[in-house]
Amino acid sequence: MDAPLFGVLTQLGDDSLILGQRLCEWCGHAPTIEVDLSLSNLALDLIGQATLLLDYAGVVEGAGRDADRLAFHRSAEAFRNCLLAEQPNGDFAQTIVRHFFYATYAAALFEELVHSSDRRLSEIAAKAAKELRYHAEYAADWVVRLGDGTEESNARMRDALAWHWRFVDDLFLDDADWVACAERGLVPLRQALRPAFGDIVATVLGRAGLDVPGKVWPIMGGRSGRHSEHLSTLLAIMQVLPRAHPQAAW
Amino acid sequence: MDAPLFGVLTQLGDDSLILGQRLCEWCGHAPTIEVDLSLSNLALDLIGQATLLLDYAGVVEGAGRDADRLAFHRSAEAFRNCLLAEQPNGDFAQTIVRHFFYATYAAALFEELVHSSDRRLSEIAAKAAKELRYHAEYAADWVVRLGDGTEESNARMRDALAWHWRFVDDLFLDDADWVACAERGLVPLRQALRPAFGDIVATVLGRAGLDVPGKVWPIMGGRSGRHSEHLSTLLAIMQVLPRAHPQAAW
Amino acid sequence: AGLLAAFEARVAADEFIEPNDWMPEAYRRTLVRQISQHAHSEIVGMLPEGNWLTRAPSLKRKAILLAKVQDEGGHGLYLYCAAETLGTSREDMIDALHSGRAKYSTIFNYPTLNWADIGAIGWLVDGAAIMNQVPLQRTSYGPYARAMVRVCKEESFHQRQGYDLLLALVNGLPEQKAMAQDALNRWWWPALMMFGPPDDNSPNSAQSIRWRIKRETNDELRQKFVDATVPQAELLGLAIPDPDLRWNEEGGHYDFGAIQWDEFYAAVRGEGPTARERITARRAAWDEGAWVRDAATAHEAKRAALAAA
Amino acid sequence: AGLLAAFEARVAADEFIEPNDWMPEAYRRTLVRQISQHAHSEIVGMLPEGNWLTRAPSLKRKAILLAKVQDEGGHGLYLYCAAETLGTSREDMIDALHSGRAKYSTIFNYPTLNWADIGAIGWLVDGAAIMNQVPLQRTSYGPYARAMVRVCKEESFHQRQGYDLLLALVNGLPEQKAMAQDALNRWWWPALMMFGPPDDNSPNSAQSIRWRIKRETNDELRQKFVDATVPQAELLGLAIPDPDLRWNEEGGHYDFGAIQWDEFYAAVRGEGPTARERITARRAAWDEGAWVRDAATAHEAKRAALAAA
Repeated sequence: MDAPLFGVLTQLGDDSLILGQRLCEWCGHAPTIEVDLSLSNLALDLIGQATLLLDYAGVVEGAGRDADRLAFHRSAEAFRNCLLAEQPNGDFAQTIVRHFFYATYAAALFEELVHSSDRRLSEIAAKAAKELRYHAEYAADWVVRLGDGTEESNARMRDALAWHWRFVDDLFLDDADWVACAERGLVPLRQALRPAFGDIVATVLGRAGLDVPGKVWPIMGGRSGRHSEHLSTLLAIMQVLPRAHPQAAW
Repeated sequence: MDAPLFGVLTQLGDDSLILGQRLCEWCGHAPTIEVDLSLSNLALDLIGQATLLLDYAGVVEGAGRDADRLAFHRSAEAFRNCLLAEQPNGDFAQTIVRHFFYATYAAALFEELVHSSDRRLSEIAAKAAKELRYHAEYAADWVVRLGDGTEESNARMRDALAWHWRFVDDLFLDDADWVACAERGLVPLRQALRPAFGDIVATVLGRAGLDVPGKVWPIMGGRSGRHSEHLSTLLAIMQVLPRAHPQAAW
Repeated sequence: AGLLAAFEARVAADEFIEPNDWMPEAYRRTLVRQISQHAHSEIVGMLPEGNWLTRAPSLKRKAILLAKVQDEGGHGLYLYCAAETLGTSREDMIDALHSGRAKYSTIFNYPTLNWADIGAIGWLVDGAAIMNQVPLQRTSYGPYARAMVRVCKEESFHQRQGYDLLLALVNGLPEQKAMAQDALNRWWWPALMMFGPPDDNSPNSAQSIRWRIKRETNDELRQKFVDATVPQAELLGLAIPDPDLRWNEEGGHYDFGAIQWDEFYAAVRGEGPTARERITARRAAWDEGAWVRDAATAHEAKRAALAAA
Repeated sequence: AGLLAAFEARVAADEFIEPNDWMPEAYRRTLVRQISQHAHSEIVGMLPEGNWLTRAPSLKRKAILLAKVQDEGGHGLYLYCAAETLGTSREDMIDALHSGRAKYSTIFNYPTLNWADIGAIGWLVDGAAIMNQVPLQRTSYGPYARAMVRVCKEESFHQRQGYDLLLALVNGLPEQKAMAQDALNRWWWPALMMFGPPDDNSPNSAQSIRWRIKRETNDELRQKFVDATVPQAELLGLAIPDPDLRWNEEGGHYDFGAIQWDEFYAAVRGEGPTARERITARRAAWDEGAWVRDAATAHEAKRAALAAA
């Protein structure tokens, strides 16, 4: 098995899966029907990406696991998503800030992955990059709307920024698997994407009348399976049926 | 297997288990430390009762299942608790009304079960009856305090009564298993306990400045495994570890 | 009176009435009530299915269900727009829903208790909805009829997906087949109730039919549904929970047992098993989203002011 | 000055100071800070364990954990009472916690990620707490010392239960043993940090020791804890995550590796991994419970008025 590539693909696939799962929780509960539909759309893109990435991870692993097996039969410490993706939905400001950070990062990443020397990854990336570009714009529009909206919405955005800013270093971590694949030209280093991310964040927050948060003690661990308390309860719900009926096909 | 007795014991045990599990959710989140401790106490009693009752149910079944097996490896439709027990905690008023109805019913029931012709059930009941008498008094005290407290607490109590009143018929249902055991002198008919329940409810609500709710369309089904949507998510959390590791002992 | 006669003649000739055309007040009121009720049903109907979205047991099923629930939200949107052409606002309609003045389909006040319920909703509930809605593609009010064309197309797709979900279950493990049977047991009778009260107790039907707001009676549609669905259940190998169900050779249709109308009227009064959960969830979504809507409005106003300056 | 000398003499003679005795302001302030911080730790400490209460994998373990968390709440209560004897109110202390002015043990800002964490908390966290607290049974302030007697007895019990939980795991399936190792990996270093900064960076220690508010230095206690715990880990068959850990034959103790003090100070600043979750949960419990406390007060007032009438 190409362990570093398997590591990279599960990191990518788990990000999409867990964030997509979080967005599913909004269904029927969003501030307007239009937002409800948009969040479902974002979730649908992410679940689609997760399926492609984890199916490919299963092929690389060569142990007969497909995307469903990887999604529904791993425990929390085997998940390699970033901590940002698993954060609770909170209010709509929290969801938007989480999505803004994630999609801004991921759009840039997948645009680079289009040039991966791995053909299958590059094809997946071509589709995903287009989707994520839209996600980043959608989230940025809401960042501006909520930052610039009312005093209350601005205050909620400041809280949301303070909550999620702590997870940005974890989002951009290049772990050993990632570095090994970067050296083979399969993926760009995440750190290389960070300056452009910083510029976009500064610009959008500037338009929103929000300050870029200052330096904080970063919370790390997602890529190595050290998650927050939020992941295991998310998985308890998500995996309940396949766990109760391990032999079943659906 | 004595199927009716197994049915009765799972009904009793599941009531305790599911209500106890609900109270566990309050831990660390109650309005005062004193209330937090009291709710843990109630939960502890209920989990203890569930253990005794379900262990006995396993013995009656004779298929090698103990209380843990019954608690952690059945799916929602095999649970026979009343719908009341599985209702969400909501605010503290909801929790108190749920507990007031349940404990008032259960204290009277277990006092009768002390005279069961089944020796083991009668011994379990002796311990449980004393505990549940205290539960009923504790809950009634809070009903009065909250009903008589402020306008807000009174309004919340009215909402809580309206929510839970719909489940009282289900609570008192004598299903076929129950009737069969009643005929053998193992249990009293629940319906026989209903008038006294009505009197206590009327007295306590009267002291609380609250009206006894009027007639509503009853929601039924707990005893036959037709639950509300709330049970399956409760079980997804409660059962997560034994389901993920079916062979493990803890 | 001349207006009314002209209106009735157009309707009788199967012409479409358009928003700016003259129409009787009762026609407008009936349509607003019916279209907004239909819109509310789509929106509230997202909740019982959303309840299993986070628990869908495969990524493919999760994506299908997401897309389905999204379609329902979309239907809700066009239907609110169609109702708005009659001079009511979305806010008013939503307020009527939240305060209990407006109704929605009683079917969504039943709980979704296992994964097979998602299949049963697609198969039976969307199936019944299609029976109700296909004739509405030719309903007399143009915007409603056009919305129905799109809705029906998507609902047929949902119905097939629901049936496909159940097929996977009945061909799966015994406990999966049991889920499917359990779901059918619980959804069968509520689905039959979706066609509304029996004709002899449906006071508004006659006028609605004359005005082509309805085109078939409740009992006619219910019979059609039973006749179409029974063979589908047989194909699944599932038993319909009605001991009185049997083929009526002479009539060329299935006879079926008595419907518990008292349960139906309780559900209509808002006393269905999960009615409180549904309306609580909708109100909470609306109330907790108020600051978002306010912020969007405030931002829009600032932008407009800047653009104007 | 005579009062101070008399006070210091009594303390030096290991007599207890009682609430109505004269005491230096700095002594009172230090005690209030320390006792309320200890009380807050008990209350906040309910949260990481409560996180697994709903997921305890057997009924016996659930009951044990319930009883344990309840004991912690009880400790919080006596400690608040002990602090109140020094002239502060529970409301003020809780307000100081919620506003971030008061601290609580940094250990509770680490997440509980698997079931073995519940065992590791009992074994390591309660174990470290006992090391810290046993000497406090002879601390100079009477009410605090007496509270500590009861607390220590219960904590020893919790420590044994935690160890027992881990024993079941290490004797279980491989994935259960892996949970236990993972928990030890994550809790070891934070447990060592529970003894506070190293002595050369612990400015208040000297005076606290003179006043018998503390009786041993941070580093002394930390060393005792390591020496007691390493053999227990060996008995479990778990590896302590410290490559520099080795037995020092001359010193008769274990040498251990360098502690990441920057992480400790970040946690003290409230930047631990789950610090925001903890304080948000406590504030929410308090704020959402306000109407309950108000109602109880209002009812009490009405009752008192009736009784007086």
